[in-house]
Amino acid sequence: GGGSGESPASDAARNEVLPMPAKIDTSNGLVIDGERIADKQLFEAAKKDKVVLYSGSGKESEDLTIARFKAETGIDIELTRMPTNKLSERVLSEHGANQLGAGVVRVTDPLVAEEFAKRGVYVNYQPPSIGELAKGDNVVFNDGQYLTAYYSAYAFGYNSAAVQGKDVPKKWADLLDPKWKGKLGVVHAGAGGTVTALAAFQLDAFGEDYVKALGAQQPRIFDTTSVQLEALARGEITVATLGFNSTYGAEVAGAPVKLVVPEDGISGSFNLMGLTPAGEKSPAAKLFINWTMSKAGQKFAAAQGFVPARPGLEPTPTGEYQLPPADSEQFHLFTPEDAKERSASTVQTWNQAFHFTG
Amino acid sequence: MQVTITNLSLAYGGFTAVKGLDLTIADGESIVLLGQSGCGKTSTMRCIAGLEEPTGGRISIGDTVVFDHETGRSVPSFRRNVGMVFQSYAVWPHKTVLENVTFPLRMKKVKRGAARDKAMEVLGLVGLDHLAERGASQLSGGQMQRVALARSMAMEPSVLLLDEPLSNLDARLREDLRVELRHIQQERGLTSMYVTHDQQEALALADRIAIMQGGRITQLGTPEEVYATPASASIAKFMGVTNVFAVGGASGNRVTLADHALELLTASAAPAGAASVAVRPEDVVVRGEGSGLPGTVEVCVYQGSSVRYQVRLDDGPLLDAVCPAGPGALARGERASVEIAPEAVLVLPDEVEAAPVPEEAAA
Amino acid sequence: MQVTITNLSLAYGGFTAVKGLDLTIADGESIVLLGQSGCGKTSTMRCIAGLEEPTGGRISIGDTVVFDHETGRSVPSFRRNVGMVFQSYAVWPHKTVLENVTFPLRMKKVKRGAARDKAMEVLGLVGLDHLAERGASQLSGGQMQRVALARSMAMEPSVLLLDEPLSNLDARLREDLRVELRHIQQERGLTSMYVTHDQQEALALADRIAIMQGGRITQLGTPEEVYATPASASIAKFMGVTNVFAVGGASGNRVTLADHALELLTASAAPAGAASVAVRPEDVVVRGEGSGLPGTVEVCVYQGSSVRYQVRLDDGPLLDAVCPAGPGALARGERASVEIAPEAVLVLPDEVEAAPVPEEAAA
Amino acid sequence: MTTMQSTRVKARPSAPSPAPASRRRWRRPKGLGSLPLLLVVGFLILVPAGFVLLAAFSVDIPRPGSINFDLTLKHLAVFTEPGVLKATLNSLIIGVSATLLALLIGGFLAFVTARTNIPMRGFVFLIGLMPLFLPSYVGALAWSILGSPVAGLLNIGMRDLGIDFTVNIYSMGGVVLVMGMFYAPYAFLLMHSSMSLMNPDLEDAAGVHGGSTWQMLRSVTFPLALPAILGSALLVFTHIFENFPVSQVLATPGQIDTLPTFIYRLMNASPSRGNEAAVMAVVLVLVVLLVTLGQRRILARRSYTTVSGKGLKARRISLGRWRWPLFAVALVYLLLSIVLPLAALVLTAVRTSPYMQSFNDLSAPGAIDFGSFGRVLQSDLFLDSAGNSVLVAVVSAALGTVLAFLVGYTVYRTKAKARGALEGVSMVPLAIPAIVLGMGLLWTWLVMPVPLYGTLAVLMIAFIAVQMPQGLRGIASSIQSTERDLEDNAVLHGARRSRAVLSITVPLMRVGIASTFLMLLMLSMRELTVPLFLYTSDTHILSITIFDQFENGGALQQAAAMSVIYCLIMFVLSYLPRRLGSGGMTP
Ligand SMILES: Nc1ncnc2c1ncn2[C@@H]1O[C@H](COP(=O)(O)OP(=O)(O)OP(=O)(O)O)[C@@H](O)[C@H]1O
Ligand SMILES: Nc1ncnc2c1ncn2[C@@H]1O[C@H](COP(=O)(O)OP(=O)(O)OP(=O)(O)O)[C@@H](O)[C@H]1O
Ligand SMILES: [Mg+2]
Ligand SMILES: [Mg+2]
Repeated sequence: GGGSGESPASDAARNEVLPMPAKIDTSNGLVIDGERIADKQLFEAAKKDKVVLYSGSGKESEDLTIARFKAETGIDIELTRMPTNKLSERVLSEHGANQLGAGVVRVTDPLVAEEFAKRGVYVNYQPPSIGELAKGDNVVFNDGQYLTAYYSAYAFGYNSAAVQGKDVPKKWADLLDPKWKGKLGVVHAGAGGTVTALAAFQLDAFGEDYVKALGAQQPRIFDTTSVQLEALARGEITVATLGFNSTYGAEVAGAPVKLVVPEDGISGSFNLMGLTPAGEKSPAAKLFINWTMSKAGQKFAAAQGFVPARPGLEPTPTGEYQLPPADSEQFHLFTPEDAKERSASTVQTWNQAFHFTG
Repeated sequence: MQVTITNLSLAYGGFTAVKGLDLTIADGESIVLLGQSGCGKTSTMRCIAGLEEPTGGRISIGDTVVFDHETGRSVPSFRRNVGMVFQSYAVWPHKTVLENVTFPLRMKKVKRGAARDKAMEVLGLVGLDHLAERGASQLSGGQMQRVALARSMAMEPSVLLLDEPLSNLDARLREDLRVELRHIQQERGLTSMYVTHDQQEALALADRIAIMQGGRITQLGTPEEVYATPASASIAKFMGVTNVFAVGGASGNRVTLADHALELLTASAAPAGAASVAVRPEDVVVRGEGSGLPGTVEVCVYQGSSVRYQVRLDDGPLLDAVCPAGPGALARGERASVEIAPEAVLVLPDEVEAAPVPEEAAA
Repeated sequence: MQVTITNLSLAYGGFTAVKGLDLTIADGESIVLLGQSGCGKTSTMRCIAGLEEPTGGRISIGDTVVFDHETGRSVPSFRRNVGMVFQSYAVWPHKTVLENVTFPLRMKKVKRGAARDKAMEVLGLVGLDHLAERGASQLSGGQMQRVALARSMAMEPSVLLLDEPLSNLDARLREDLRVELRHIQQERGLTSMYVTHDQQEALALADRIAIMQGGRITQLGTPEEVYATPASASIAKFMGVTNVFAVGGASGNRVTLADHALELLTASAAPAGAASVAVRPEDVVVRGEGSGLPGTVEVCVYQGSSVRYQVRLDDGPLLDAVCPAGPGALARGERASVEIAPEAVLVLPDEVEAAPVPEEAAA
Repeated sequence: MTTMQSTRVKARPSAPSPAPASRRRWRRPKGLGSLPLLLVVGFLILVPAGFVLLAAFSVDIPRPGSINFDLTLKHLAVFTEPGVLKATLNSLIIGVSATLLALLIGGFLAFVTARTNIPMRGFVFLIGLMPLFLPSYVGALAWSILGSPVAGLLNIGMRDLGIDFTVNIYSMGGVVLVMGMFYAPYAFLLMHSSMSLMNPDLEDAAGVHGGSTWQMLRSVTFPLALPAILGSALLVFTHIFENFPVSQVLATPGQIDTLPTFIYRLMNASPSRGNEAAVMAVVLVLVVLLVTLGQRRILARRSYTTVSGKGLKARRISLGRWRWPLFAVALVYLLLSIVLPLAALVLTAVRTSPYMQSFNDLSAPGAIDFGSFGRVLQSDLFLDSAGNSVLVAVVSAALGTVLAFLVGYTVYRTKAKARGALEGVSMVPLAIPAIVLGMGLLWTWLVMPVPLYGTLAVLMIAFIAVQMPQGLRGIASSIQSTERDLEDNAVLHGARRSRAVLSITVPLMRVGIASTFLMLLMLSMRELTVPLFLYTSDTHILSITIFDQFENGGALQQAAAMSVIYCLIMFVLSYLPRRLGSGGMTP
């Protein structure tokens, strides 16, 4: 199971990332900071249950979330994590064989979520906060068959030991500075939804020339974000386009990396979840969704470096950074429609600009 | 146990090593298999032991049919109770001498202590008891061969196949073991089949000798029979008769050689189709002078108790002769007179197809 | 090339297989090494070939010291140009017959075509040319042995070591090859060392015979010498002299046996310290009646050209005799008269330590 | 074991029989003993492979619940995709050169440990083995830490020393070096067992007949080890050809495209293009089957028996003055494959900041902290998954070895009809990239009406299936080295076939069996891609936990610490099979 006990994650989840909520009231159901997460019946049932979570999200952030959830609600989560594409195969297969054990499945690709919905992996479920959620775009899908838990932000960062002072890039255009030639890192646009989203954002916001110019910087091209992040930490590359949450995790863990929240926009992608048929019978699974979409859950996500999906919350900083809210101009979301219509052409354009075959 | 082999054939891929072989070994009989290198002796034994799948024929041991191509029946080796000393020894290199020899006993569920005693006894027979604890691959060639022999002797099989079991031993040891083997074989009434290239051995061990040629048995008889009346010129040659000549013509008791102007007298009228005459070297008497065929000694080899001559007759052919050593031996280049008794002149076909199958075996 | 071995020792772990062996093989000479199973023959050859690291001594081939324990010098095998036919054949199973035989030629940088021709020629000699393309593991035992022989013959080494190279061949082939080997050896002036357990072979091939016992050479001489005058009773026994008796006492030309009330006449006065008398079976004359020692025939074995008797003398001992076969042979149980000429009675010590080293070799 | 009672299919050729010649009597069909074995192996391997085949030619991915047989050939179009050709070419170049390198390293170490008096043989043996303790993705990462042109530790060190030379591991040469080094142990283990079965007489004969040591090696020693060499070449080549992590870590940053990255991208595309990946897998299967067939052909014509009943005198070749220089060569390999990577990992694990300009940075206060090791050792997750991993690895390696032995025995020692089929089927998993095969296994064990899915048992079964080729090759080469007569002789002396196998063949092949077990054990400990499809939160295993750590990117320190501990566990675990395999042939 997840990191129960006194693991580093639970310490971090309790204090370092975000102070615990001021008030957790379990006298009549579960109420955190005044928001009802579960009524008495659900809460009592959930306490005897545990959440079985399948996730395609980063392992470290899930570990933090699990620890926080346990700290706030006292309920355990059993996590199975693997990259979204493998997870999708796994979930569809298990579901097809009626052996899907997960109560909640979380993925990072809207198309995968759509497929899940189509195949009945997701069932309708409306958390208490559904009214609030419905106010935002792209949060509630199919009347609650699945929800956006939060958004991942994608921007850039630098090695803080190698780059200091006025050298620090602030805007996307700064990446084109000749001094970064050969010292830049990118993950190729075909490697996954988040990077395709980034490419689309760059094309939309700055045009094809920008992408070409970036390609002309002779960046080092990576297959996965993780390998790139390590290269950045070690200073093999000094500046790189990066996922916000995982980089922030590395920074907290002591890596000499710093993030930039450029004023001219950041790229966002989805982190979606839904309740499965097995979850319908699991009070803990329902409670987990309730909690995730509650203010407390959303704030915790924000503190980890995600952009909350629930509209109308006061901004929560991620350490020294402040990400823009989902509905701001600064935040460019690659919608499921975009993904369906533009993925192929975006990747192709990108490949040409970077002289990348594959 | 009687072993009956009927029409046995064995092919390796395209090459037929045994071709329709028939042979019956009576219960308790010791057959010596003689034949040229590569004629199929080992192959035949492997078929009897059940180590090769014959391509045709039938083998029975005692009352049991152990192999029948027709019915597809094939009894696995370990149920045949056939012992075999392999030409290649097949001593297990990872076991000690003693472990090698106790193995068959342990397989028969003999208690550990009893097996050990028995094994030590057999090792004593072959003169290896002092090496019992040595690793089997730390032995000399002859010692290994003796381990292989001891192992099969310890087994007390119903049929024992011995494939040149003494070939790497010195003359004395060989003789001792030969006597020992014969003793055990006769005492236990063991049915056995023995391959050897040593004529002494063949004569000493055989109840009957089977001559094998090209995958078939071509002559079967007592040692004396085979030695005295080989069935064909090629068998005669194989049995060490070096004086074999093609026949040109025959009339009554006289045969003329094909390549030489020489006539020999035979004891009985030459049969029709006779193709060769053969004279054993021992039957050629060489004297310094006399009324025999005149010739000159070309080669003279001292062989301990005997002398081997090659005498070129004035009429052409070169004759081999073995005479008792003694005073009056002839030297190279000396003139000699050669006598051959008519009984010693064998008139034979070149080859025979197969030995006639005796009644009881054919049944 | 002359091979000189001085004080050679070899130990396997704790066991000493060769103990201070001295031997000189003259250039072009053929030495036959005779000795009991396990006495160290193979070990000695392996030392000469450079396959074992001796624990002491010196070996030189021609003018080159190939091994010297003192200086630590050791020339690797492949530079010694010593050919060896392994007792275990050591035919390479993954090569064809032809590839096996061409190997040494290719190592000598003989062109492919020429090597092939030469190899086919040698294969012809051993009668395997028709199997040239066969995989070497698909051969019968005798065929494999011939491949091993052909391989070493093709090499034309300066020294050829043959470790029972013909043991698995039938008598005829063996004789042919023996003649062939002797021919090549003499023609090329090849220095060679030959291990065999076949006395015929030893006599036919040897310029000198070396008797090896317990890791040492105990007698060295021409075949006739060794046969006629074995250096010790144990050598006599090994050479097939079965009639060996312990001596009780001797006076002048008479020796008395220790265990029997029997006195034998000798040709010359018995030397001091004489311990045994030996009489070759061929020197024992058995007659139906006569003035010799009286006795009874206990065993009578027909051996082709001769008959082997065991006669129990009335005075006690059992005598072996080999007599020419012929009319008048005695049957089991018949009375016999046995005669032994005084010259045939050898008076010998039980054992000898080592053969006296001849002058030139010791130098 | 009744499979020995070999088949005979041909009707009797000529011999006239008294019964009417045309009437063929019913015969007990023989060789049926191999049928259960074929069923087991077929079930383990062919069902998952069948799913992959179906995926290659069906319109939709045939996962449980939506299996249908709408077939199409359109997925073949994947071969016309731009970049496939170049990627294939690159993969071929890398595959061939790294295989050669691996064979060279493995062959050299196998030879010196099995056949010579190299100093500290036991230690050199360990050198040959050790890179197995490092999963190739960890090894690749470690090497990227060492050899990246800008921040590589080696380059930093050289800059510190003022040497003007840059190592660039992100290059064809680097990829080949790392692949070759980390796959050398396969070649090493296979060849080592084969060479320890060498009969020195055969080698001696070469020396006597004028072959120098080198010529002897070339024409006797190595050719006799041919089954092992070809077997390991096949294994190593396909592994390298399909290896994704090393390509990902080292080739991609050097802008070198390979086939595995290509397949990975297909699988990772959105929506995932599993059908097309399956097509590539099917093509690979065909190639591997052809190669297996070819290998069988080459080997069938000759014999490689070295252990015979005429004795086996273990003799070691004296290296003379080359003893220490060759030992030094082995040390260099140790340095490059284990010492440097581990040192890099340890350094990464203890360094508070992964960023380093010069080794002098390490002397700064607070630069070093050993706490990460303690944190790893205290975490429940780590302890759970380590326990699971060891259990799964030991069981699947043991069962896998037994199964491989049964298959190897049937294929190489009997005339069972199913021989060819058995061997072919057993080699199939080699060809299917793990990522695709993992899917096939997932589907299989989901639709099986046995409640195994979600247990450790399913991981074991999957490992056994996936590692069948490695097991078979390991066993096959040593079976081919031992003479049949030895076993037959035991049967003649009254042992049942099974008993003869157990008391003669198995002990003779001890080294080979132990190596196979060791190899499977290490592979099971390392296996990542396949369990990724099959593990659940209850059945966490170590390789996945570490992979997660690395995937997190930021947690490099933790990941490195865990990798180092992981290597230690593998090292300890390798002790037993090493014990079994040590020692010579003599009792
Ligand atoms: N590897 C070994 N370890 C220990 N002792 C050995 C080893 N090899 C041989 N011996 C012993 O050394 C002695 C001499 O062996 P060698 O092979 O030289 O005998 P040999 O004279 O050739 O005998 P044979 O005629 O039986 O072949 C034998 O007693 C044998 O047991
Ligand atoms: N595996 C094989 N493949 C093909 N041919 C073989 C095989 N084994 C043996 N032969 C051939 O079969 C024939 C008979 O072989 P076998 O071993 O029975 O001969 P043998 O009579 O025992 O000879 P030897 O006296 O030389 O041992 C030989 O000509 C041999 O070449
Ligand atoms: Mg044979
Ligand atoms: Mg010997």
